[in-house]
Amino acid sequence: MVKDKIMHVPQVLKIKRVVEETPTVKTFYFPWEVKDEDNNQFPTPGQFFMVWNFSDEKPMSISRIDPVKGEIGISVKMVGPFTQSLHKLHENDQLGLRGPYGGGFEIAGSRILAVGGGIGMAPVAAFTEAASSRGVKVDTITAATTQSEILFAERLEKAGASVFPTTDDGSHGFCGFATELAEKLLNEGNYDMVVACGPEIMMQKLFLITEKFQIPAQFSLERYMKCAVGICGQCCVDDVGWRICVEGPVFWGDQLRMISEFGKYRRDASGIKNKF
Amino acid sequence: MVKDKIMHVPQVLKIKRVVEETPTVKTFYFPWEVKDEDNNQFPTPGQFFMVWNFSDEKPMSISRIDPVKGEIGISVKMVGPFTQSLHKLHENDQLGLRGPYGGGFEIAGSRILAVGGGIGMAPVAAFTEAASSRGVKVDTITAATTQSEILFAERLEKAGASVFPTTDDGSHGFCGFATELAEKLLNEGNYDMVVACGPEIMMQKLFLITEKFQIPAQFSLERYMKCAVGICGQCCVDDVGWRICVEGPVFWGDQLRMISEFGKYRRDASGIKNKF
Amino acid sequence: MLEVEICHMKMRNPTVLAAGVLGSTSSSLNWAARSGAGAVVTKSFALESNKGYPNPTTVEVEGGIINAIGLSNPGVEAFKGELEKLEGNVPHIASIYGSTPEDFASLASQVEDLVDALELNVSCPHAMEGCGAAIGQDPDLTSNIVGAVKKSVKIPVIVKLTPNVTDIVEIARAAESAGADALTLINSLGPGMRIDPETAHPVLSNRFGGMSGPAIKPVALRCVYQTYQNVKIPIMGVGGITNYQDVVEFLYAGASCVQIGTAVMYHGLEVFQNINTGLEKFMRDKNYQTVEEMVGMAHQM
Amino acid sequence: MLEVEICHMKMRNPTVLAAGVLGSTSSSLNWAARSGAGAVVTKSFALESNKGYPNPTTVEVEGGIINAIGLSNPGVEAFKGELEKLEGNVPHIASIYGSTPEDFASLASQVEDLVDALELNVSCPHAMEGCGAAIGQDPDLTSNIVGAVKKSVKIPVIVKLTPNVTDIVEIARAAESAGADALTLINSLGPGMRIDPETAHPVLSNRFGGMSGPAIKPVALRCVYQTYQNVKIPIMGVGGITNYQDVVEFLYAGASCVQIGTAVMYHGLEVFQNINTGLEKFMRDKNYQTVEEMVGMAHQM
Repeated sequence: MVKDKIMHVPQVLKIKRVVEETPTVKTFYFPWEVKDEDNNQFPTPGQFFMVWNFSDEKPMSISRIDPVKGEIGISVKMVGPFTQSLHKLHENDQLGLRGPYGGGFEIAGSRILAVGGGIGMAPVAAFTEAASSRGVKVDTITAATTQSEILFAERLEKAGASVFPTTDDGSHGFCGFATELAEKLLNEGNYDMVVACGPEIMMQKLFLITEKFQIPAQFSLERYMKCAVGICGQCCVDDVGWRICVEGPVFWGDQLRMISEFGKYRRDASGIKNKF
Repeated sequence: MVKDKIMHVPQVLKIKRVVEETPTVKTFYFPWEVKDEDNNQFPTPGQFFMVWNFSDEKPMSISRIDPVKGEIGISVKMVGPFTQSLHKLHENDQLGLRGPYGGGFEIAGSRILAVGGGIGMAPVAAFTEAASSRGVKVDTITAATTQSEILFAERLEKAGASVFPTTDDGSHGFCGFATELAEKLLNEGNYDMVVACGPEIMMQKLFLITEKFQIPAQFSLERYMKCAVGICGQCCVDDVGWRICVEGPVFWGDQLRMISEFGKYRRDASGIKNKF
Repeated sequence: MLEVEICHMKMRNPTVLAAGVLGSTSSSLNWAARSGAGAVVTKSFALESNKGYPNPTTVEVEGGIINAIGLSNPGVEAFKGELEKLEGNVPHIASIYGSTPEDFASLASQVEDLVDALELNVSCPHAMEGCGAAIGQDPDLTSNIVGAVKKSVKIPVIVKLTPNVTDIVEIARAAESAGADALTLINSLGPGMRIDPETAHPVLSNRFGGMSGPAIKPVALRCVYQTYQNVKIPIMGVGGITNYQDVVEFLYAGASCVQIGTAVMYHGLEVFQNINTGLEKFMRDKNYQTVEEMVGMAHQM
Repeated sequence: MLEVEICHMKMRNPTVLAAGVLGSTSSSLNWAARSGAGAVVTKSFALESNKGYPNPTTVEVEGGIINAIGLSNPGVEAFKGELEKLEGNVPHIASIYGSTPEDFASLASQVEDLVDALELNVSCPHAMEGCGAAIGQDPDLTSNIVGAVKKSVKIPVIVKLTPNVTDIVEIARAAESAGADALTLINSLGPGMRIDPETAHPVLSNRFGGMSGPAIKPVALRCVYQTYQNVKIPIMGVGGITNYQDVVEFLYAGASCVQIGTAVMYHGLEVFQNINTGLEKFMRDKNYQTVEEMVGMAHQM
């Protein structure tokens, strides 16, 4: 018998450092190395990890991927008990990471509009850096409720992207919703593709805009997850049945058309539908 | 998970053809191919298979190895119920083969004396062919009780070896024991190595002769076997504990010195010692 | 060539999506049917909704996974909405669970018109209090539940048994005597456990979880073989099937068809089509005309 | 650093050669001791000699093997000759089996002076008529046998249990109450079966065989964890251990030491040294001073 490659087990890692991005968002950096003898893969932007805090485990997007430094970053917005417990952690504390899971964003075209709303900026930031480093011109909208919550603006400027902050309250950058700014930029610029992650209502509006502009677009969706390995069925979406953890979390616009629940509802842990 | 390589399972094969070698010995040929996607290995001379006739399973030496034709031959002497049942089989009948197991003879030196007694000629024949094809000069003693039982003489001549038949009753070739002929040849020739397989009494005498001549020698031993994968302990030999199925069946002379039971006794299926 | 019939249900092939694998929505069940499954079993549901255990609920082990999802489901009322949307020309089997014969009977009546058969889950090794394997480890309880369901519905009643008992044949006989139309063997094995060596934490929040995947195939196969010798009703074989050779083994052992679950993790839903193609080729090579001919052949050896 | 003490037996490390793996001769037991095992258990023997089942007796499956050797042994009289030649500065444990309390007691007395402890095999899933798992599946029988042996010898009595029961804790408690000094968990799982797809033949001549190897590790670990919560006597953990991480899992679950068996098929007898080296490095990294500190740690999580 040649030893199995067992991949779907949390790997307990020490937090390398914690960066306070905003009053509600922290990024946790972990060492991540890919050796022949182990089963790690380097993640791609858009993929996620199941993060285990030894009492619960939830999917979290990867916000930073640095194969040179051998590290990855996971950005966590404090929204409930699980993320609160994560926010209490410091350097050298441990967390379990299982993954990376799902398919990432495809990098294509020479000018891309990237749109991130709230903590949806996590995969959008990772994408912006990866695309910029390949010489793609990326304009990134980073949307937040207010100035203090704007994520990753400086980091992405440094990576070579043009960053367009927008706040709901107008305290910084464009005043209004990310979708309004996106429509404005699409009207002005000549983009090959849009990528987006954020509240599903935002993405639904953005989806309609990209349809109007007939521009290819990729969207990263989120659903309640249990197994993350494609069998429990928890994250399957109507009517097509696809699993967010395997076929997703990133879908092209024409795939989204087959996801009838997109923008309408999502299921909770018991499978009961909750409307957005 | 990457699929295990599961190796220790009988592979049921159709008999390609049956060759009647002597009144008591038949060789069964099987197709044997080594493809990347399966787990077969091509055997080397001295290795054995566990042969399953669907009611019992016993170790049998490989007597012919032909990677070009993609076939292997197993020679079976009729000695009891199991081998009787094999002798009743014909072309296209099925048998299960599990293996190959054990380590083979090492090919070394430029002139080799190979000694096979009775059905012990099976691995010696495979060895003779393999060594001859590498340009090694092999003198092979094929010993039997009587002329009609002499094995593989013609085949090995064709392979380029010098064949020295010997019969206990003098009906063909040298008259006397293989060990007597071996001693004679060692006195006359300049050999680099001896390899041997046959009745343990014969091998014990030959071992003493090779000691006297201070010539390196390899011997293939046989013991009752069950698992053949190195765990049941059935084929372990005193006092060193080695497993015939893993560390053996072929041992160098200096290894034999550590096998105190060599030439003295062997254990039956229950583990009871039977003297030779 | 691959058609089989179990409890008068005609299936185009002998591969069934096992309970608890996808199957929590009509969408995923319809997808499995489109992908080539010969029939589909829903995820188990109960009278009331249940969130199941906190994560982690699944972790990989050698040769499979262990899971303790904990029978999460939205309750029968919501689930009927899913059952109404089932499509595809394949039999639909509802997996139900509860803690009393009355629970089971009530569930059965409520969904009888929406599905072709019922599978009683009396064997989940990670069910919460009073459900699950605790029932399937007791022949009397099993018998009472099967009897109650048989009285309340006309559609076929299949009983899924746990291997985690001293003698599975005893439970199988109890189910048969109580009127079961077929058996599904086996539910997940063990349970098993995995501990993180870094922190000493049990990985699953429930600590223990049922094993599934190729590692449990030998046990499943033995359960099918042993049960086939002792009951007359047909058997759905399940446990670690990932390729057509595995299906052949289960048919030979006495299964009339097979269920496939964890293989979806390794190979996606394409596993159904791949297995069916392989099985058809195998049958042609061996000159089998029907799947039925192969059923139980190992018992003649 | 790796030293452990079980039933007052001092072991230089916590890795023990499991019963039935090599161990049918003093030669192979001594070899295992020389290879780094902290203690060795003999292959099980009985009053009379036994050839076991015809071959095939072993076949590989996903994540391990199934075997039905059938407790072959030369009988106690011949085996005493082997025990007399045991060497090495490690505890020697004799594994014995029989069908009655009297068999066990008689065997125990006959070899008491030749070994450091006894392991009662009441759990072999492929034993012939009246021996083996049939005993270990019955708490009363187990209790009677343990009691009889305890009465007849002074050396420690370890009881090896089968996982193939509805509730292993019940049996563990019975063994403890009857005076067992330690438990070994678990014997092989299942049993399991493999069928040749070419011919429909069950591969093992006994058809069913006990599963061992990495595939059974999650179940073994759960049995150890569960039993540790319910008994006070020490536990030897066994089942699928192939590397030091596995050993760590078993220690955390509550095993005081571990037995290693099928890993010898994959890695040879070097497996003992490799595991011990890995374990020592792990303990240094984690600042453990003794193996004992790690025992049962998963229960504090």
